[in-house]
Amino acid sequence: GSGSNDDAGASGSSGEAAGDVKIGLVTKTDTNPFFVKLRESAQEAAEAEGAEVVALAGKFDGDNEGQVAAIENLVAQGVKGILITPNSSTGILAAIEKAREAGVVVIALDTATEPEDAVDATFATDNKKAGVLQGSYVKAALGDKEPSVILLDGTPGGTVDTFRHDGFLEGMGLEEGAPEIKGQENTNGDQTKAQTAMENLLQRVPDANALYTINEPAAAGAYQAIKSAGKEDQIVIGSIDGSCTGVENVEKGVIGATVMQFPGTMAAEGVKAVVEYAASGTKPSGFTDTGTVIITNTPIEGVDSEDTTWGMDNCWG
Amino acid sequence: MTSRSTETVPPTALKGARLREFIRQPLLGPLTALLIAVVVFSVATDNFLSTGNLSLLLQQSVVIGILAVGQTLIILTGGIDLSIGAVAILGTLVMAKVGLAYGPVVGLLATVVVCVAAGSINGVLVAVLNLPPFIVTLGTFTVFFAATQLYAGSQTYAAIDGVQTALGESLDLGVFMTTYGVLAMLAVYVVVWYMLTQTATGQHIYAVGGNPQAAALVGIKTRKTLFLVYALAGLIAAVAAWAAMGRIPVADPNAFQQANLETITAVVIGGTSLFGGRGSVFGTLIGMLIVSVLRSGLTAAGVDALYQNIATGILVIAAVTLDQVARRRAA
Amino acid sequence: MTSRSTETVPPTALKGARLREFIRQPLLGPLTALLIAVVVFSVATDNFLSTGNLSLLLQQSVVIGILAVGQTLIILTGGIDLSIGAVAILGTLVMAKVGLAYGPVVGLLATVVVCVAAGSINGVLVAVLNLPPFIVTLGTFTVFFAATQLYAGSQTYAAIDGVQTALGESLDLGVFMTTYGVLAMLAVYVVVWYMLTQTATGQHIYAVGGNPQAAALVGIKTRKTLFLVYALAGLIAAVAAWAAMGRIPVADPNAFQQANLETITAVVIGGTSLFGGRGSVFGTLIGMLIVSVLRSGLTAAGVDALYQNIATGILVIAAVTLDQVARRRAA
Amino acid sequence: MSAPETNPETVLSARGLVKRYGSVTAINGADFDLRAGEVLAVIGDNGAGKSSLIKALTGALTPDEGSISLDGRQVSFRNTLDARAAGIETVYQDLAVIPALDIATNVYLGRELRKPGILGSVFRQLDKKRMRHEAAGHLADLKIGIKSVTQNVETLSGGQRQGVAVVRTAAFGKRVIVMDEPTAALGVRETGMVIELIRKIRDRGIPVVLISHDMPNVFAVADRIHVHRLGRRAAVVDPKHRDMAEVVALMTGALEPTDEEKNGGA
Amino acid sequence: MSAPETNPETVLSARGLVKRYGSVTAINGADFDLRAGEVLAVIGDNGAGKSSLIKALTGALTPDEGSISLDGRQVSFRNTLDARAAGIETVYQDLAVIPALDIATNVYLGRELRKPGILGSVFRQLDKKRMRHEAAGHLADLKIGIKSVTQNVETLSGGQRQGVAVVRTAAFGKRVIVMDEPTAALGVRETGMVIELIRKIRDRGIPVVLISHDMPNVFAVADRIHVHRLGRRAAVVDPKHRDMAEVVALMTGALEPTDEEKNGGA
Ligand SMILES: Nc1ncnc2c1ncn2[C@@H]1O[C@H](COP(=O)(O)OP(=O)(O)OP(=O)(O)O)[C@@H](O)[C@H]1O
Ligand SMILES: Nc1ncnc2c1ncn2[C@@H]1O[C@H](COP(=O)(O)OP(=O)(O)OP(=O)(O)O)[C@@H](O)[C@H]1O
Ligand SMILES: [Mg+2]
Ligand SMILES: [Mg+2]
Repeated sequence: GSGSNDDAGASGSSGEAAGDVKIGLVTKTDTNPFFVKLRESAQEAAEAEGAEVVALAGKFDGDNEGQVAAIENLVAQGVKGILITPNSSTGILAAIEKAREAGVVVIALDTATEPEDAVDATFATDNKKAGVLQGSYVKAALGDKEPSVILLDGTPGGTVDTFRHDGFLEGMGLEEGAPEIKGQENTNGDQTKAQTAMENLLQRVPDANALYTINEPAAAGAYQAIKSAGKEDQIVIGSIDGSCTGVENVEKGVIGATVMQFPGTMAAEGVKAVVEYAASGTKPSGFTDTGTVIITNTPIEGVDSEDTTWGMDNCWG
Repeated sequence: MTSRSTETVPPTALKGARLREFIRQPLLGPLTALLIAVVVFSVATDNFLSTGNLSLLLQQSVVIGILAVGQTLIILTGGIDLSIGAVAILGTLVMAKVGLAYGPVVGLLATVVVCVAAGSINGVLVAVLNLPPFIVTLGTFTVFFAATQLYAGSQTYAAIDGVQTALGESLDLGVFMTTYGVLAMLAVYVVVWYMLTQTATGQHIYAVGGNPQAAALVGIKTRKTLFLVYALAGLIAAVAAWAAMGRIPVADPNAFQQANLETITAVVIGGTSLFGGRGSVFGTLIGMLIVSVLRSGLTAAGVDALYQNIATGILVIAAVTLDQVARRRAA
Repeated sequence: MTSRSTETVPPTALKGARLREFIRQPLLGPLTALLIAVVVFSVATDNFLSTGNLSLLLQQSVVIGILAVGQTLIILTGGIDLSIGAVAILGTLVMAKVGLAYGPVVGLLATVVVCVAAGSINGVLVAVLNLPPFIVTLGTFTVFFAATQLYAGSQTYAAIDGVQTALGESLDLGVFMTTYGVLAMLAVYVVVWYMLTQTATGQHIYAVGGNPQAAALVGIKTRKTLFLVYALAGLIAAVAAWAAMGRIPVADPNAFQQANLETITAVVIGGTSLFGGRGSVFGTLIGMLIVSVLRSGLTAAGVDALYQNIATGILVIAAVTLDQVARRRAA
Repeated sequence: MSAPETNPETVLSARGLVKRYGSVTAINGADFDLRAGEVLAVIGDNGAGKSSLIKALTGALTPDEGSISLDGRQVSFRNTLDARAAGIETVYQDLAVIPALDIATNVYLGRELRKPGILGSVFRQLDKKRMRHEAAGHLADLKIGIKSVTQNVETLSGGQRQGVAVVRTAAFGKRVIVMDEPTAALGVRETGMVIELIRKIRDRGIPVVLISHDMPNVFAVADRIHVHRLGRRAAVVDPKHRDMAEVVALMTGALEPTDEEKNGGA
Repeated sequence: MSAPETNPETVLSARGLVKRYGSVTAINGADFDLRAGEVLAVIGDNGAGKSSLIKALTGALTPDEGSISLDGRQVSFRNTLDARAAGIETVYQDLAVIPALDIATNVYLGRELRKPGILGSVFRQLDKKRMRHEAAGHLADLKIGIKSVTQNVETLSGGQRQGVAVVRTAAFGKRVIVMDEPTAALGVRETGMVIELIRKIRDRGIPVVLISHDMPNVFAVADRIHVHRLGRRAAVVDPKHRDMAEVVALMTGALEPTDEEKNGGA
């Protein structure tokens, strides 16, 4: 709901009072705790800055039409800036370009666009780096054991999914298609799907000892399957996200290590940048890495990490 | 054609037939619901009724609006098409990839061929093998979707400007800015309306949906009619694919995943029976507009996405309730 | 009960009725399809027929298998339930959150209350307001789903061990390891089979689905029957929610989003007509197993996910074709 | 149009019933009287409104105007269940059978028999065997050549279906039995059986309303004949005082009824 | 069972038709002969297999055994379309009307009239006005009280629906017209109209097969009577040589047919 009543069209002019600043937030979906955190942080930051956030979302992961419609509607409502977690597709670029032509500053959160300069600025996790961190931890935890790797990916073709996947393999020191990779399934980052996939994979790869997971729900699902098969002590599980549930799971020993990212920072920085633009006309630019940290209670020599106590203080969701 | 001589013509009942025909197609309920929604949002929000917003609303409805016509045809025969969105997406990828290789016009033609072929596969399975449409199209949905992913290598392909994005071009009607896509959508509605109400094929579609056994006994080629409808839905999906490229100039194998449910919703809110044989394509247009207006109006009112979902769910049920009440009045 | 005296009893036709009744429920087609699938995969892969794999297959089918029973009941009345998965998920969240606050038993009871209430909302809209089930349950699906997200704050909640995960406990049958969830699923099938075939309520469900006008004229309380079916589907969703917590001890507001399509697929493959009035709950069990066997067998054969989808799509259609052929033979 | 008479021997009566469908008036101020223990035939042209009248009397249709009384007390049936609860059983013209269910189930639909003992009371198990047995018995009486009561109704011939609907009604009616063209699809012999059945029902003391186009049979069984014309009762005649030709003439309007006949007969 | 006769005056004939449904044998070695320019009545008990026979003759059902010939040439109709293409039009017992479509559309279903000129040939536009006009004319002849041909068939009374089905068939039959109990739901006057219509059709030179349980009308219009019993032809009798009681006795098996009658009559 809105208290303010801003009829001003989308003009590029600067110097308006911050209290009139309307900011649009477009996430991929509205049902993922990560996006919920983005929304909440954006709203908090906006309140602090005296701005207002209108949050919209696609209907499913990959809903270009939904994101494009959201951008169009936000521009029609006269927002000053749009924060968006863009779908991997280039499908929304035209809409972003139109919005920018209308004088709206567009900032990508969490996921970069392709090309990156389709937006004014990007505040995101370096997902490749996050993947490398996960891979290097798992590799270190295996020690000198011969790796037998299972990959639980997200959605085929997703930008973030690809970065994490490639980063993990780089961290493990493996090539795509290496014989050490014994199995791969897509889970859409869904716990149920991950559990089913892992159950089936374990039938085929009973000797697996290293597991890549696209996110923490996938890791939790996989763990359930691993536990049923009695292989908890055989497999090292790595993950990415840093949600509070995920950190708890690290503490419980469900996940060996997870790479934390910081959605709160992304959203807060984004809101500040729009408010700044509204006040001074200065547009943000470039890619800002909002940081990644390994969380584990079994730190390994040579890999920087924090423990779960620190994790619980900094987690999201 | 043999027919007995007809000296005796009853003086009655040829008058007013047109009007009664219109009212009998029970559009009154959906229309009322649409009007109420428009009025409420105009009063409740500042910018809902702006021409800019209404123009946007129409543009955002084009792809689903076109697909819903194909869905109407299929539902009128007592079937259902869960593959309709997947066929359109396959169409966009063929348009982009073949277009890249052989030029946009060839790409467009290839899209038509592929979409009609996809529709025809459904048609053969339903009409010739006599399988339940729900299972057939669920199966082909899975197949077409996976085939699209494989064909695209899970990549997106940008449109080559020009022919491919023609339906996205703006059109200034003086008071109103719109796109050729919106006109194309309206054209599809008019053509199919004409077919359904003014030609024998249309009457056969209603007959096959209303009572397939009886239709066969009176000598309608039920299989041919069924096949035709599914092939036609494929053709309409090709038009939707073209409009989709105009709207978002990128072929994305993951787009429009909810198209099936959204088109079915538009059809049912528009008063067409899922049991077949009763309904109209203009009902579908209204049904589709009702959902678009709700979405757009709630956004204009600044309602957050989750609450918007709840509101849409409730309002859709309310719209159908209104329709039900109106029909009982009319009876 | 008044009935005329019946001195004259025809010597015919009371024998063999049971067997004919079984065959008339056209389970032969689906059964054959299932057998073929099992044989093919046993030959084609090494580990498909291992007890471990079969046990997994059953465990993975439990939640959808239970929900499919509710879906069968609703489809038998000529309806459809798109909200069935959303109700079950809401159930898991209530179980976890109320369980956290008041203990697991209260949580379980709360789940039953909430799920039955959710089913009853559908029931009132369909039975009393006479709205089309497709739209009603699509609307309530949206509402229940969004409400679950709001209730959960889009977070997942872990199960408290014990009562909540009881249906996930393993059970050693000597040759075969299974879970209590699998037994619960079978129990739901048996109970509903009994209701459908051995009680008056069951006959009324068939009658209401077969010809609602006639059912009303012969004095069946059609509204009561319809309402009961939707409420019962809610109760079954509560059982499914319990089983889901046993299988994956986390209440996740985003789980089981494809449950609706999957249950409908199982019902239709099992030979139940989407037009209502014809079908059986054991058909659904077989239909569900067919899909599970296909998935599991293709996984065991090491087929990639996308190709698996294509194969599943084609095989599902093949299974239904087989059923169709078997039925024509029988006729 | 006067208030319903409280004639003690009148079981079911109606005054001034009206039912409109848009521009069509199916019932146009119809009166109706059924007396205790009689067979009342209702005849009239196609589209005269006979079925609509019967539907209004049995709760299948709610009249726009007019009143109905049962045993002198005014009633208003909201649906067929209400009418059945009051003991009125009806064979509708469109039969109201469920094609996909078997014959025995159709006969007992809505008043199934349960097994004796705990199986029936607690587990509510149907006594299918008994229902099949008794349904077979009832149907055998009609001699319509049904071989097995476990056949689905959709596999029956037109006449056999009608037989199923007739048997159901005859077996369960307590207060009034109404049959809308019960013999339309029946053969000569089967029609005879139904006429015989109607006599037997009357002899049990239950009055019967019989709608039929079959004049010889109407004259064979009816105590009084209600002539319906243009949506209302045109006359009630005594078959002993009028012959078939006269009744047909009354039906088509070629002949004017006497004042007494116009007012509902003696 | 001999090969179909090639009697030059026989239009439609069948030999040894068999159709089984599981344990039920609906047609059990039936023969059939329709001669040019005659009205052939087919009578028999309920469930005797009359409708099944007619369905087999008109492509609505594929017999398991036996042969059918039209004009002396053996034919095998895969569906009703084939039979219609050969000029055989049928009123089926269950009417085959589409409830949700209007009367005019139902009458012309499958052979719609198109507008003259380019509208009809290129745009394939229906000539609704003409179809309504002509359908109204045909129906007016039957006097079944239909007020508007733009009414949906589902709003018609039972008899009116039957009238629509009869009109459709009568208007379009070219070679043979078959009517399965066309007057079952019709009133006295309306039945008279249909019988009159059948006579007119015969006078146009088109032979008619009439299935009916209504003996007086059968005797009024039929040139020959085919008696069906237990799934096969029991006799073909000449109504001028047999009275109603005898025919009914033949139907029920109480009377034995003469050898000539057994073999298909004179
Ligand atoms: N639902 C309806 N909508 C419109 N008209 C209707 C409806 N139901 C009945 N009618 C009309 O009311 C009139 C009376 O119909 P009804 O069925 O009562 O006649 P009937 O006397 O039983 O005729 P029949 O002897 O042919 O059965 C008919 O003209 C019919 O078209
Ligand atoms: N699809 C079917 N399945 C099983 N039995 C059938 C089927 N169709 C017809 N029969 C049976 O075949 C027999 C003949 O039916 P048919 O309809 O031909 O009789 P009919 O002589 O037309 O009777 P009526 O005078 O009652 O119309 C009946 O006993 C019927 O039950
Ligand atoms: Mg009637
Ligand atoms: Mg018959």
